[in-house]
Amino acid sequence: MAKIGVFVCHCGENIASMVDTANLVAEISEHPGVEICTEYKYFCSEPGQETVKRAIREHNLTGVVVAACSPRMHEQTFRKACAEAGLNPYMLELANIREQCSWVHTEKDEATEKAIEITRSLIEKVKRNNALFPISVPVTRRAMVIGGGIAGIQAALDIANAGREVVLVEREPSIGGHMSQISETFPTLDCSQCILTPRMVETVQHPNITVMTYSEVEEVDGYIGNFTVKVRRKARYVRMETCTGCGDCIQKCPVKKIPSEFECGLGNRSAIYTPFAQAVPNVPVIDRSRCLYFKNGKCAICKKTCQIDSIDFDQQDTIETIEVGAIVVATGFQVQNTSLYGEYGYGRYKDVITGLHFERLASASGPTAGKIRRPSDGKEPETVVFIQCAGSRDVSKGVRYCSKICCMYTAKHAMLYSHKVHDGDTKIFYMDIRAAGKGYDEFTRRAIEEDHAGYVRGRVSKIFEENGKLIVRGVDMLLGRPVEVAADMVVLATAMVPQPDAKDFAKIIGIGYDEYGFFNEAHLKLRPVETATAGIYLAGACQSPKDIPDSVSQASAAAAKILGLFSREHLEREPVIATVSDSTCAGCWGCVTACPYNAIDHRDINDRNGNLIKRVASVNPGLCQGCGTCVSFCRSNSIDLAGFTEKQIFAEVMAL
Amino acid sequence: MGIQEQYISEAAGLLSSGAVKLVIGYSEGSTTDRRRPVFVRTPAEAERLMLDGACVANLSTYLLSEGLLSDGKSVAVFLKPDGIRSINILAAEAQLNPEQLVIFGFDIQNGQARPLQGRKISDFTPIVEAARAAGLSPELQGEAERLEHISAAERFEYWKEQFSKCIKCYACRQVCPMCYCRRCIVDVNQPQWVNTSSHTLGNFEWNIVRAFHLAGRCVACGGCDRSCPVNIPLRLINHRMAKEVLDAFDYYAGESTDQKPVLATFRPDDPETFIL
Amino acid sequence: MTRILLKNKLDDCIAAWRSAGFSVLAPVRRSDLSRFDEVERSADMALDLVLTERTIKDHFFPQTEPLVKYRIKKHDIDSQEMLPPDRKRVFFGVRPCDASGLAIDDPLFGWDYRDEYWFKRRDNAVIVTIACTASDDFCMCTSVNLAPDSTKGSDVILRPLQNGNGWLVEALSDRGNALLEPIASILQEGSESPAPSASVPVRFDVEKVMEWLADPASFESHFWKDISVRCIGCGSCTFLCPTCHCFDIQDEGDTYTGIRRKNWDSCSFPMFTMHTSGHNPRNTQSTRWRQRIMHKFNYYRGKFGVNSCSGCGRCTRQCPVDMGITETLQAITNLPK
Amino acid sequence: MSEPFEPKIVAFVCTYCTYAGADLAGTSRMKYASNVRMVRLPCTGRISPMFILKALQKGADGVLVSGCHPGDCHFAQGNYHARRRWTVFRALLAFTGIPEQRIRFSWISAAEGAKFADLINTLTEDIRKLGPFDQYHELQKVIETQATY
Repeated sequence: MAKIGVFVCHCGENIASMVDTANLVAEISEHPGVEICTEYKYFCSEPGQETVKRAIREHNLTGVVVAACSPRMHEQTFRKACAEAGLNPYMLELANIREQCSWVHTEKDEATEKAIEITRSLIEKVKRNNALFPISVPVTRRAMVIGGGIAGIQAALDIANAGREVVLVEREPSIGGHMSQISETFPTLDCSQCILTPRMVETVQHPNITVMTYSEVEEVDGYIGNFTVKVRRKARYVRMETCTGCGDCIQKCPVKKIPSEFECGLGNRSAIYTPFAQAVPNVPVIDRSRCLYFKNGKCAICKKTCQIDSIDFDQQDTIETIEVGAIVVATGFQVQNTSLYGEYGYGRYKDVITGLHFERLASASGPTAGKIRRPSDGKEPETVVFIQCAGSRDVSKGVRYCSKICCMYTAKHAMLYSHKVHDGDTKIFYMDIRAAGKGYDEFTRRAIEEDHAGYVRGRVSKIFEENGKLIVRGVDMLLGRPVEVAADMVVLATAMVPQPDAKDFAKIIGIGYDEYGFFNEAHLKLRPVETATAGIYLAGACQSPKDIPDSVSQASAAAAKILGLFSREHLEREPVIATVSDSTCAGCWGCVTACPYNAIDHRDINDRNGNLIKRVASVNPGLCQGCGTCVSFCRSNSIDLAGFTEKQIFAEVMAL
Repeated sequence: MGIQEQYISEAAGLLSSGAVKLVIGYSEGSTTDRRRPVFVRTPAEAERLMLDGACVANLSTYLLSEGLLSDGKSVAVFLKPDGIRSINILAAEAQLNPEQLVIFGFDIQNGQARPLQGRKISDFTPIVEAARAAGLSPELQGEAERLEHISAAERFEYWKEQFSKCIKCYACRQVCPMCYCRRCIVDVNQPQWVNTSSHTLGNFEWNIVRAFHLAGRCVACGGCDRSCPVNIPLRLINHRMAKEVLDAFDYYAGESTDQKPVLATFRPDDPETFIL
Repeated sequence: MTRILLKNKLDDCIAAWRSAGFSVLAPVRRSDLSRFDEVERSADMALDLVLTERTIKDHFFPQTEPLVKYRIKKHDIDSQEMLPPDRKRVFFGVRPCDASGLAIDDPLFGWDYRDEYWFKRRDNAVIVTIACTASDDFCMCTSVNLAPDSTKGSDVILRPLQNGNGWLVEALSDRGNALLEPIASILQEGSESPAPSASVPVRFDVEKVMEWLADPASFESHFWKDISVRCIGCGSCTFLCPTCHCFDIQDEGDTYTGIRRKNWDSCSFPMFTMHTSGHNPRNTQSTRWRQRIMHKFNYYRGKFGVNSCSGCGRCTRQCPVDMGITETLQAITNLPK
Repeated sequence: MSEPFEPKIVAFVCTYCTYAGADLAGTSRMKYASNVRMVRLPCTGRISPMFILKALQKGADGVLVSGCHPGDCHFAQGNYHARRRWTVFRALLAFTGIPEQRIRFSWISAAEGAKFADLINTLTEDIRKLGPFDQYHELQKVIETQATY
């Protein structure tokens, strides 16, 4: 016989003010199978949990219903309490009478009635719960980090330094990511390359790290502890094993006028190239679409030039299959295409550039060797206008969110400019200055006070060219009047947006993404590093706009999570998985087709002499994620989902 | 030589050569207009076989008789195009190996049985394609549309009246080649999703569930409709399902032996205009 | 002294019975199904049918019947029996085979305890049978020692007049006599002769059948497998049979309340004999068909002295695969000695 | 004046999106009608059409089925499978005369607390206008009634 304990939580006043808990307790006490029903101010508190535990022991309870908050909040808390009192943790249900009742209703009698019905329904469910036991699966203690920017590099190094193997996959020819494009970093004005390059070298030389550049993840199968990843190693046409990185081929390549992606088009590269001088690995790739040899079969100067015969035009893409136990997704961001702001003239006027362009102009290794020269004519600009939120926080044309880094880098740009062009004049159009962070507000103050950055609160409505100047027309909200600035160059603080293929990639790897395409964390506050897919973690700006210190912190956090996972050879998984009834399965394999995880296979049932009696479906407990799609497909009800069985749900509905 | 004589002689030949162990066909029934299924195991018995315009039953149901095909031996069976589609589905759902079948295909035109070329399931691909091209039955569509033009409340009353007649004899299920489950959902009693009592509610549930389970699988052979001893127009409800999967998912049941079940697959751009 | 009911007086007759407190049920064809149902006018009746598709058994032993209503409380259960009401009914135009079916089933529902649900209805019902002047290819009453004008199970028998204008009326029981009282003035005296009964050929030798079935060797005969090979295992023959009476008890309800019901069950269904263990003593269709025949023509008579078949022929008439009792019993008849 | 009809609505939702969206509506203290009872499932893929029939039997005047937007399913594909089932089942119910307005389907993400609250209010109001689903509930009432003969 069921002996159910029901614990009605007041949640302070959160529940008790809208639900008549005394009435609830009285009603529930009369429900068949309820052994004890009590109420308390905070069942999630230590004494509250003690009450639950004592009741379990004293009344030999077979099931527990806590009528309180959402199971998404405290299911784990009370499962643990049950386990500590000797009751299987899965013999627990939470009746959500807070988020879905007391907080959303305004009539006490209605809310009370609803709370009673919710609780009854879950009592009937819990009566049919089964004791479940965690599933143990082996862990491949090797991690994959996808994306070789600063976040990926940090995660890879942390994991590798703790003694675990890491495979770092980067789709560009070199690791380094956006950070390698940046000139100096706020708030310290360290040279970005100077602090990044040693990390890049350390990564590629680390005995525990395998770096796969110019490679892309094509397929991810498996589950936490046991992923199988197919990685396409794109043909470089240069042999990694032998190339010394001398650069002779790059020098001799006749196709030189290709706008460099790394330089944001401000400089050129050749058809055989490394994206930048400090590239790691320092092995060039041939851009097949531009190479004369691939175009018409002639040229091959690089091959003739190479003294160690490292050019291989016959190279093919190869697919490598890699087994890993955990994955860090650190695929980074893109800057928004600002040409959508027609009024700013980006794309029309050469001297309207993005912040990233400015980084290249300011970078000592950039196309101007660090001198601020405007793109149109190479002259030093005397007046530079910076426009913040050129895309961010703009519901109508841009994105709704704040890109977080623009206030800081714009201040930095103004500072760098004033350092390089001493009599230059800056105007910064801004909405707010968001400078929360260690040393950040001090940094912006310094820009204003020491480097005379000219902050103008207001929006720019139009930019047009007049007599070789860019006329920036806007409004100064503080003064309440229109302003017009004749600028030589305009720098747009563009929005950080997800990689254009982020959603496709999310589907490949099986994680969620938000309305913009940033990847979803399992819980924004409490599980910001995990994804909803166990074993896959996030680092850096692929999750949301981040600066370097935030990206690095998250990368280390992801590494810590993975090292925790790798601390044991086996891990325990939630036992919410499907099971097949062998006697009734007709072997139509509809469930096999429907399963999103390929977790269902065929199994032969033989008699004692080994003769085949029948073939039935069989669920791989390691692969099953417990969605239950198979259960609803099965016409004969021959497959069921632990924790959400047909019996449980039937009982829940029939109690409503 | 007419089709009947031709098929009898061929069936006898297959039996005497041992190419098949059994021929499932039609024979004389208890009245002049009835044909009954017959199981022929010897060449001599082949004389009992009949084939004419009255041979309407979809005999593929019998192929799933327990143990019939498990010895790997071949069986010959008389099938109309609907039955051939049934075989495709049964093969796709791993219920039989079509290589074990010799199919005496025929079609009924103007009340006469006409032979279909081929003996192996793969030979009939053009027949199935032609059936698809010909579209769903306009007659059934007309009947279904008449129902769709009345109000939901009137339609409910119509089906309530029809389903109230149901006695849960399960002739519809038993005669259907698609109803091969070892345990029908209605026989699941933990929990009892479908009320087994044949009150109108239980009958409603039963008939809805069966129609749902046949969505994308029914080949409109009409077996359930003909078998129903209380004359419920089951053809209409099954037709409506066939139309739905065709319209919404471009899915025609029984096209090939490797067609995936319509409800175990999806396209990301499946229509969803009704979802809020 | 023969009394006659003229067809054109039928409406008066119905009215008289109704005002005497009877509901009148007669063959009707409604929603594409012929069956017995309440009528108010003769025009509603379908008296020209050889036989309704459904039997009158439905009105005494419904396909699903509430027995007990229960409410689950914390420590006990409230329950309340749901006996049928006392409702006087006339079944008009019953065929002799269906009427016989009721008589065949009476001992079954009363042998160990009196099934109130059956007898309350039986006691309140008057069966007015019309003898058959027509039959079809499936009728087989004569093969089971009944006839198109059998009076078994009837309270009144009506024999159609030769001229087709009405029926000769004969009361067969007290209940029948009582039923004729309210219509005494409607009936006429007359001397018309009845139309000849339908001629129903004898289709099998029931004596030989019973003998063969009683032989223990027959139980394991391969005959059963051969004869039942095309049986698809539906319950249409049992549910359309005027004498099949198997049922199952089911509780239906939600968390709080429910109804215990008596539902028809069929020996054709695999689940009929399924044990909780998973073992099924009748796990093939041939053993189930054997059970059906054995029960009707061997076991039942062993217990109640009568075969459980009234020869209506519905089992064959409506069988999806053209099987039925007739074919099997013919085959037994034709077995070599 | 009679009391306004308060419909009974049963919702079958996935825990990752719609249930979380409902939680968000709660944490945001949005207010909505109290007529809906939720049954939490791991995924819309787990929602079998039988659930809907049982809810109707239990006296629901309306049923809501809701889960993650296409592409957002925690289980990657569960909602796509569900969508096909719903398409077919909905057509079936409509054909048997169960009004489409009573069986509703929606996508509500974990971030759409407001959409959830709005939908519950709209749905409740819509069903209130339709009135009780007497036609179906009559079938259940008949079962609970003593035989008439």
